[in-house]
Amino acid sequence: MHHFENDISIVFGGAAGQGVQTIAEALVRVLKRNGYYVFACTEFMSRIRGGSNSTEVRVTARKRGAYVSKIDFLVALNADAIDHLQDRIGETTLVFAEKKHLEGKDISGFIDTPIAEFAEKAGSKIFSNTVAVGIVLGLLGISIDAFSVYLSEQFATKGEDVVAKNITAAKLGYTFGKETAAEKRIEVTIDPVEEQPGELLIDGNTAVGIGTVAAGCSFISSYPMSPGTGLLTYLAHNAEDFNIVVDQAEDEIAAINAALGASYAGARSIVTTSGGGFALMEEGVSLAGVTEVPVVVHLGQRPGPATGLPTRTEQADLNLTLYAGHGEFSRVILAPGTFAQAIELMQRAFHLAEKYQTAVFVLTDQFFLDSIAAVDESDIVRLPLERYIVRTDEKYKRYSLTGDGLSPRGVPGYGDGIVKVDSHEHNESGHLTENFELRRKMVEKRLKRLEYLAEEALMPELFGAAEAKNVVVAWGSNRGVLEEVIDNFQRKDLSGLHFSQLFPLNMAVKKQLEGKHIIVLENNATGQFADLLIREFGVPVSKRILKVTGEPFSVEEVVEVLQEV
Amino acid sequence: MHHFENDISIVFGGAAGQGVQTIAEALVRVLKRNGYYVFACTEFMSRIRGGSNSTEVRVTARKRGAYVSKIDFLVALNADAIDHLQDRIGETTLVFAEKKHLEGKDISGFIDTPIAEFAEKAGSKIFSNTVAVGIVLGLLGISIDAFSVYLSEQFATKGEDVVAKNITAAKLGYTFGKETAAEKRIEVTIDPVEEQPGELLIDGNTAVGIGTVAAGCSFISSYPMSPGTGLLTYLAHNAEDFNIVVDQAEDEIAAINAALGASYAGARSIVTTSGGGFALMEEGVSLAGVTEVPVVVHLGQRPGPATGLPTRTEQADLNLTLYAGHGEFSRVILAPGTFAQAIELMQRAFHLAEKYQTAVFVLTDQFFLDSIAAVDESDIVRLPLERYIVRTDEKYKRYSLTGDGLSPRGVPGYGDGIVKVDSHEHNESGHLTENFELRRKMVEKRLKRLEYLAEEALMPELFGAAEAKNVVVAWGSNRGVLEEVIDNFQRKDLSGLHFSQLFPLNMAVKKQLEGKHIIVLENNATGQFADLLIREFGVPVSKRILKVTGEPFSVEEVVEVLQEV
Amino acid sequence: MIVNPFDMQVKTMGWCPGCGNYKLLDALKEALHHLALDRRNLVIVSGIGQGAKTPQYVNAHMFNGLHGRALPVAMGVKLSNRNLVVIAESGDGCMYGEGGNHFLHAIRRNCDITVIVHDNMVYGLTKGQASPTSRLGMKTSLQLNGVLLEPFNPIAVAIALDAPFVARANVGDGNQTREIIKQAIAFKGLSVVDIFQPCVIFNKENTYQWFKENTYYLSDDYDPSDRRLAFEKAIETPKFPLGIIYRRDGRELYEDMLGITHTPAYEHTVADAAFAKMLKDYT
Amino acid sequence: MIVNPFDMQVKTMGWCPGCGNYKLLDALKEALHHLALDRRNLVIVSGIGQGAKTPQYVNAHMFNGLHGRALPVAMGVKLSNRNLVVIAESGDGCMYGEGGNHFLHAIRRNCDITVIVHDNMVYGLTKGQASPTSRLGMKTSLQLNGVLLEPFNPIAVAIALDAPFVARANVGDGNQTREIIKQAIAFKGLSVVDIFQPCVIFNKENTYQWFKENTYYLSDDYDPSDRRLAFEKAIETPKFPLGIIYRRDGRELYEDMLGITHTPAYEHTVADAAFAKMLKDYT
Ligand SMILES: Cc1ncc(C[n+]2csc(CCOP(=O)(O)OP(=O)(O)O)c2C)c(N)n1
Ligand SMILES: Cc1ncc(C[n+]2csc(CCOP(=O)(O)OP(=O)(O)O)c2C)c(N)n1
Ligand code: SF4
Ligand code: SF4
Ligand SMILES: [Mg+2]
Ligand SMILES: [Mg+2]
Repeated sequence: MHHFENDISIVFGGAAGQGVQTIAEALVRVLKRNGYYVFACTEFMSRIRGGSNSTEVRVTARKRGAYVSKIDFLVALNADAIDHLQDRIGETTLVFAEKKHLEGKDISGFIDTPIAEFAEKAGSKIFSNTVAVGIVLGLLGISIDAFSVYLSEQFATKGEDVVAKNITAAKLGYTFGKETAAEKRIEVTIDPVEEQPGELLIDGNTAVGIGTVAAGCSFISSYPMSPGTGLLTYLAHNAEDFNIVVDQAEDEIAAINAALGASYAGARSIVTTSGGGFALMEEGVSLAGVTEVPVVVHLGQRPGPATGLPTRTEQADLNLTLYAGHGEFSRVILAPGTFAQAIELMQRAFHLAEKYQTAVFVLTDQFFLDSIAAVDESDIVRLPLERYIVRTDEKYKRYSLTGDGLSPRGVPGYGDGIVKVDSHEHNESGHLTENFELRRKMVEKRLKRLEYLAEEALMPELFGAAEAKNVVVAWGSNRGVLEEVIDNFQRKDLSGLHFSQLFPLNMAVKKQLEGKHIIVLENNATGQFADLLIREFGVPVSKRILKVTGEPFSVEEVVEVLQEV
Repeated sequence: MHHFENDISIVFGGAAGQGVQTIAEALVRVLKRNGYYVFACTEFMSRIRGGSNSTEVRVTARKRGAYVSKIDFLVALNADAIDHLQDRIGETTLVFAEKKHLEGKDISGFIDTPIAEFAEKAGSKIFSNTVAVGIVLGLLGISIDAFSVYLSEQFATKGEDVVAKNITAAKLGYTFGKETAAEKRIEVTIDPVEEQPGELLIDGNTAVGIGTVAAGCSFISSYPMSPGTGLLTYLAHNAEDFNIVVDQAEDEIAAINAALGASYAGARSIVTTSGGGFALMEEGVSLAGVTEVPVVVHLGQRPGPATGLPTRTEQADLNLTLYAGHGEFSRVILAPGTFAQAIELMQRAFHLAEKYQTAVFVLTDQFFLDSIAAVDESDIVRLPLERYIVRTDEKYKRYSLTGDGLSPRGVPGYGDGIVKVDSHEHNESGHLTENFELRRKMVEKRLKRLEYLAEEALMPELFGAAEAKNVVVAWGSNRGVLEEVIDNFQRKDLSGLHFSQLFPLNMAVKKQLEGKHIIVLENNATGQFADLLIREFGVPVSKRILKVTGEPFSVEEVVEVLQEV
Repeated sequence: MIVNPFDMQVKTMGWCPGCGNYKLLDALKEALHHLALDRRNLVIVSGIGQGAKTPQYVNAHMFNGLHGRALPVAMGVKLSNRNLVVIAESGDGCMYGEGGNHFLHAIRRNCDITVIVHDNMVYGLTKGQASPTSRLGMKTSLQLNGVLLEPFNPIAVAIALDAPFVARANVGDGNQTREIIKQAIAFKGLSVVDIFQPCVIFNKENTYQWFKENTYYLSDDYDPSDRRLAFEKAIETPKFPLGIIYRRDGRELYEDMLGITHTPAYEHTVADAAFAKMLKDYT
Repeated sequence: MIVNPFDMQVKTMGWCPGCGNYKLLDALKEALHHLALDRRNLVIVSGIGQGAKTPQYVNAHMFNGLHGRALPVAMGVKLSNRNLVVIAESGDGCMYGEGGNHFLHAIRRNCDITVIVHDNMVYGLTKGQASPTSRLGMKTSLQLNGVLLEPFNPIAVAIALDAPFVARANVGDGNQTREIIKQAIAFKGLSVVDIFQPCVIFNKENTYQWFKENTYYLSDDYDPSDRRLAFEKAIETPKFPLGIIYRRDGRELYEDMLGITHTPAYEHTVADAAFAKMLKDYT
């Protein structure tokens, strides 16, 4: 008897090219259509074929957005997958794989599953993925109808034959799953979900992309780099519908400079990259600072230094953005924790960039970008597209000293004025100057907006009781694990604070932290956000929960560490 | 009656191309030969001809290394110089200039000085500079002999005629100076100096250069950028004598990568640049981090952001180096305060880089690099050139996990082993890996050396009483002003701490700061070192004395601010 | 007297007396005036260096950016408002040294941008180090034994990349310089104009005189549309040909290939219907 | 069986089955073996990309650096120990895209380095975006309407810069590839070898078959020393010539011009006398 309740973790493992991600995508869509809460996340090697990748699909009674290390059902498409996931195969894990892949391994939960055989029966080995989804649906005891519909949609363009064969494959798997469940007394129960799990099923890349489109972005120039490339590809796919210029740059330096040129000319522009590419953009960031040309940078983090682990996850580029560029100037750093938040924050990023004529960095990471979850359409916030561009007259000066540090921003070709922006220290009209007093004023002008930005800064989201003595702080993609862990504990003395704005920090946060036992959870080696809290608020940080293996935190490991608190 | 005692400030002002720096160099050399303490610093515009530049020469009874805003004698070579320095011309300032340059100005201390006339009398206008030095020597009542000798040496290659004419010019100026002093009752007294003022007269660039040569550096690849270029030029001049490869790179990215290639092959290599160029090197810094290839970076700071003020001074790139490069890895940041220290620290930089297989950043700035002062040969420390390169055998692994985080470093071609370095996360032999556990170990390995580096970290230099309640903290080029200000006050409750190592900090420093009223003095807008102290030690910083005009701190302004403490 | 609307009241200019940049500036401003361009629609983008200061002295829009990075900025401007006339202007170090990669790839894109290079065969602003176009053997403050690197040949490289308009001028001849600039701006596509410009302070070899003696004018019957011939001209020694060395009309513009409309980006809006449709794809 | 000392026991290789990189690796290792090089003196420097993984699979010294930056690293190595044989190897994106500027200036320097480019006309590692050498019109995950940028012509650019050894091979012909690599390594000076290498996953257009059909061998009587002719060959369409397209022996090496000795940098010392003399200049 194998009983699984309310929180099921299904993992598909196989080589690159075997399509474990495709399987997961199909499954989550079908599960969602059946009214379940789903969450999927994926880990893969830096290679195009071969190696060992896996995708986890969680089916839960409550909305979840975190990785768990436990595996209830493992569908292994090759032998390596079993080795690769060995540490996560527990006593209760059921492993579905062809017998030949088990060779030499001793796994109690092994169930001989003739995936390839079914696929070939349906017409070809390439239907293995469809078989796998069918098996899982059978195991879960979920009707296969939604999957059949999905397959019809998906392969509509490939012709009826392909659709039919896929459906055959699905059914073969399904029957096997159902029969196995009955035979091995595998029981899966999930409480009915309170509300609909959300209408849209998207991954992190899509969330960031939707937000960017919604923000009125009309220009991207970027150089491919995992995991930043997703946004570039997303915008390419939507370029025509939304009049977005999508340029593949020759290098990252070109990208950021092109984005600044575009912004200078009136576009809302963005670049997307990862740490190494961003490192190359730092001089450009400094240029944004001195010229006060707005720009948004999406930085999909991955483990460094240098090439590091190109397809893995980490949160070690906070300091990189916080101190990017030589000289001193303003900036904003945002880090969404949910997909709905990503959609909103991308708009906010462009809004703040334009309103405060500054660079805004949005930090995500591989884990976040490659995860899949449902989003309610009603949760998709659309901020009004407020432009802050003025029509210039003949007396126009780009850097007029207005007292509040913000000069009305003109763009070339709109009005009679001349718009001069300058990377040198400059006077009000944008011409280079070496006047000491003007220099001082311009430095102050460029920094002053940080005050407004701090006032407008998003407050962190609280989980649990505000009075709790122990507060676990997390940021960006760790929102899911934070929420779930706090939820699990249900302790009065333990709360969670999730930051989606990292800089500048709202001064009101200080009160939320003072006198507390602060525990900071982040996916890096040194505790960069913890350091920032110390620097900004002078509060001591009691504990840092850190991880640098290239994997996201699992719910279990955080629970274990917090048990001791 | 004009009386000047023990601390004389002589300023030469003129356009670029008029040679105010040459004048100052001649004067300080002659003064030093006469046994005086001298210090000179210079400020100039970002242009090759025209504009307004000035050089200050201080003649003091005690050894000084700071800029003062007061001017005792101003020798103005054009009218602009007087305007440019207007704010620094006080009631007691004597201004030596041709009458025509005074036009429309009301300056009580003006003395009509026919510089050009004397020069032409000697043969040509080009001798104006020589006249100017002569005048000052006359005013100071110092024998002209040393100057004549200097001129004979300097122009030896140009022929006797040129020497003779120069000497004539010098004498005309000298006589004028003497006569004016007598006439206007200008009295200058300087107490005899306690010891010889030092044998070598050098500027900051030379100090950094000497240290680099002494360190056994054999490779530099760099791209010109003020004020970093000086070191590149220095090494070019010494390339042949010391077998140093000097390569002008096509860009800064090439420079740092070439330096890493050289270091990998066994060279002690360096790059020199300024903030904007360094920003471009950050990905390379990260590469140094992951490959554990030693490298030294000299960063001559200037005001940013972006192009900023290319020929001015600032200390705003501490954060840039502290957080340079994506991912997390070790580094060292040094910032010399004196020229002797620069010579020693450059050697230390290479030593630490090699011993701990890390990047070492040396922060200087325009003020420091373009200043001139005397250095005792006995103060020039030569550290033993310890190499840490091992001869490899066939079993050699570049990243062997040794427990202490440091793997013996082999280089290609030395021994039978194969040396593989890799920008990916790698295993012990340097091949790429995605093993999670290995990843964790390698991250730890790369960070562990920070512990040793902190233990070995230089302690700050103390001025005044250790028990003083108020402690003024400064770093790098502000050592001179710190020392002089603390000296001026002679207050029991006020001490100074000068840091020449900024990162990692020696943990023993914490004790020196705890419970104190900490005042941090730095040439930037936000107080970057103050933030670092907070982050590292959790100590509160009471006050930040900051300056961002592009000028160095003057002794007077710091005294004024501290008066209130 | 007719006033040139591109003239500007500048109290002090950053160049040395006698510098070739003055002549280039004059030729440029005249060209702009002759072409009757509206200064409200003209953007000059530059990098850093002496030549790069040019837009500081022109009454038109300016983006004076980073050393080496004029071209990507210029592209960003052009693609966000194609109604603007865009000139990218900088020194030889800026365009061929630090900015070499952008030079290659800007040519591959072929935006309608005019690239003007102040080629003084030296780094002026940083006080006289070798530039990519410095001649072999020239001694400098850094190249004490003379320049060792083979000079970069911008004309040959541009032709190798099939740049559609490649020209060379000498500021010593202001008229030809102006006329070439005019043609370059009028040309639809990326035009490269390398202009010999003496640096009277740091380059004592390549003087006005030297450029005069070491250049010649392409004859009237020279056919710039022949790429092989153009390449021969580009690598010809010892004298450098002046004029339009290579020209290929009709190459499609990047902005056309991208389908960019004439609506400037500052008027960009997000169509609700399209947005709703996009979301629908994920349900 | 004779063992190739450059062979390595590698458990898993990162390339896809059928990838042209395997053939290139084999050709390279054979070439190294034929030349009887001592692997203790061979350094392979690479950037990042699929092609750039090559030195991970060769039993010799390796510096697997950053994307785009193989050439400066290779120069640093060579100038610090000229006894080493240095190969710089990477993909088309790495060498001509991110690293384009170094490609230009490495040629200008002319160190004795062999540059091997895995030219698959696509970005392999990042999953199939266009590379600088991608053909016009090729559709990719990012270039949905096909590649718009004129392909970068590395051969023409190298000849425009007067690179002393410029060759092209096709991995489909392993023998010629090996022989060209051998000649390139034996050549004293910077040699550029652009090697067509099918990416069987992301480039469905430029396949083994396509490369076979769209290339031809230069005839035996072809004279690679004629730069003008070489340029013609470089821009020839529709078929790409294979072989040594341009070769100019005798160009002085950068390391010779710099006067670099054969003492490796790890033996560098600071002569006390010279040091004392240097200080004396400041007294
Ligand atoms: C990233 C960066 N590196 C270096 C510099 C310093 N720099 C300014 S201008 C210049 C070279 C100037 O030469 P060129 O482009 O030929 O212009 P010119 O002054 O000769 O007109 C350099 C190296 C800089 N500003 N930024
Ligand atoms: C600075 C930087 N930008 C981007 C990347 C991501 N990246 C890795 S390989 C690559 C391109 C690969 O193409 P190519 O050089 O042609 O090699 P191939 O994989 O085709 O052999 C890119 C863009 C990176 N690693 N570093
Ligand atoms: S240094 Fe040369 S290029 Fe610069 S302004 Fe002076 S003469 Fe002109
Ligand atoms: S993706 Fe292409 S280039 Fe990369 S290994 Fe696979 S086939 Fe080769
Ligand atoms: Mg120049
Ligand atoms: Mg490729």
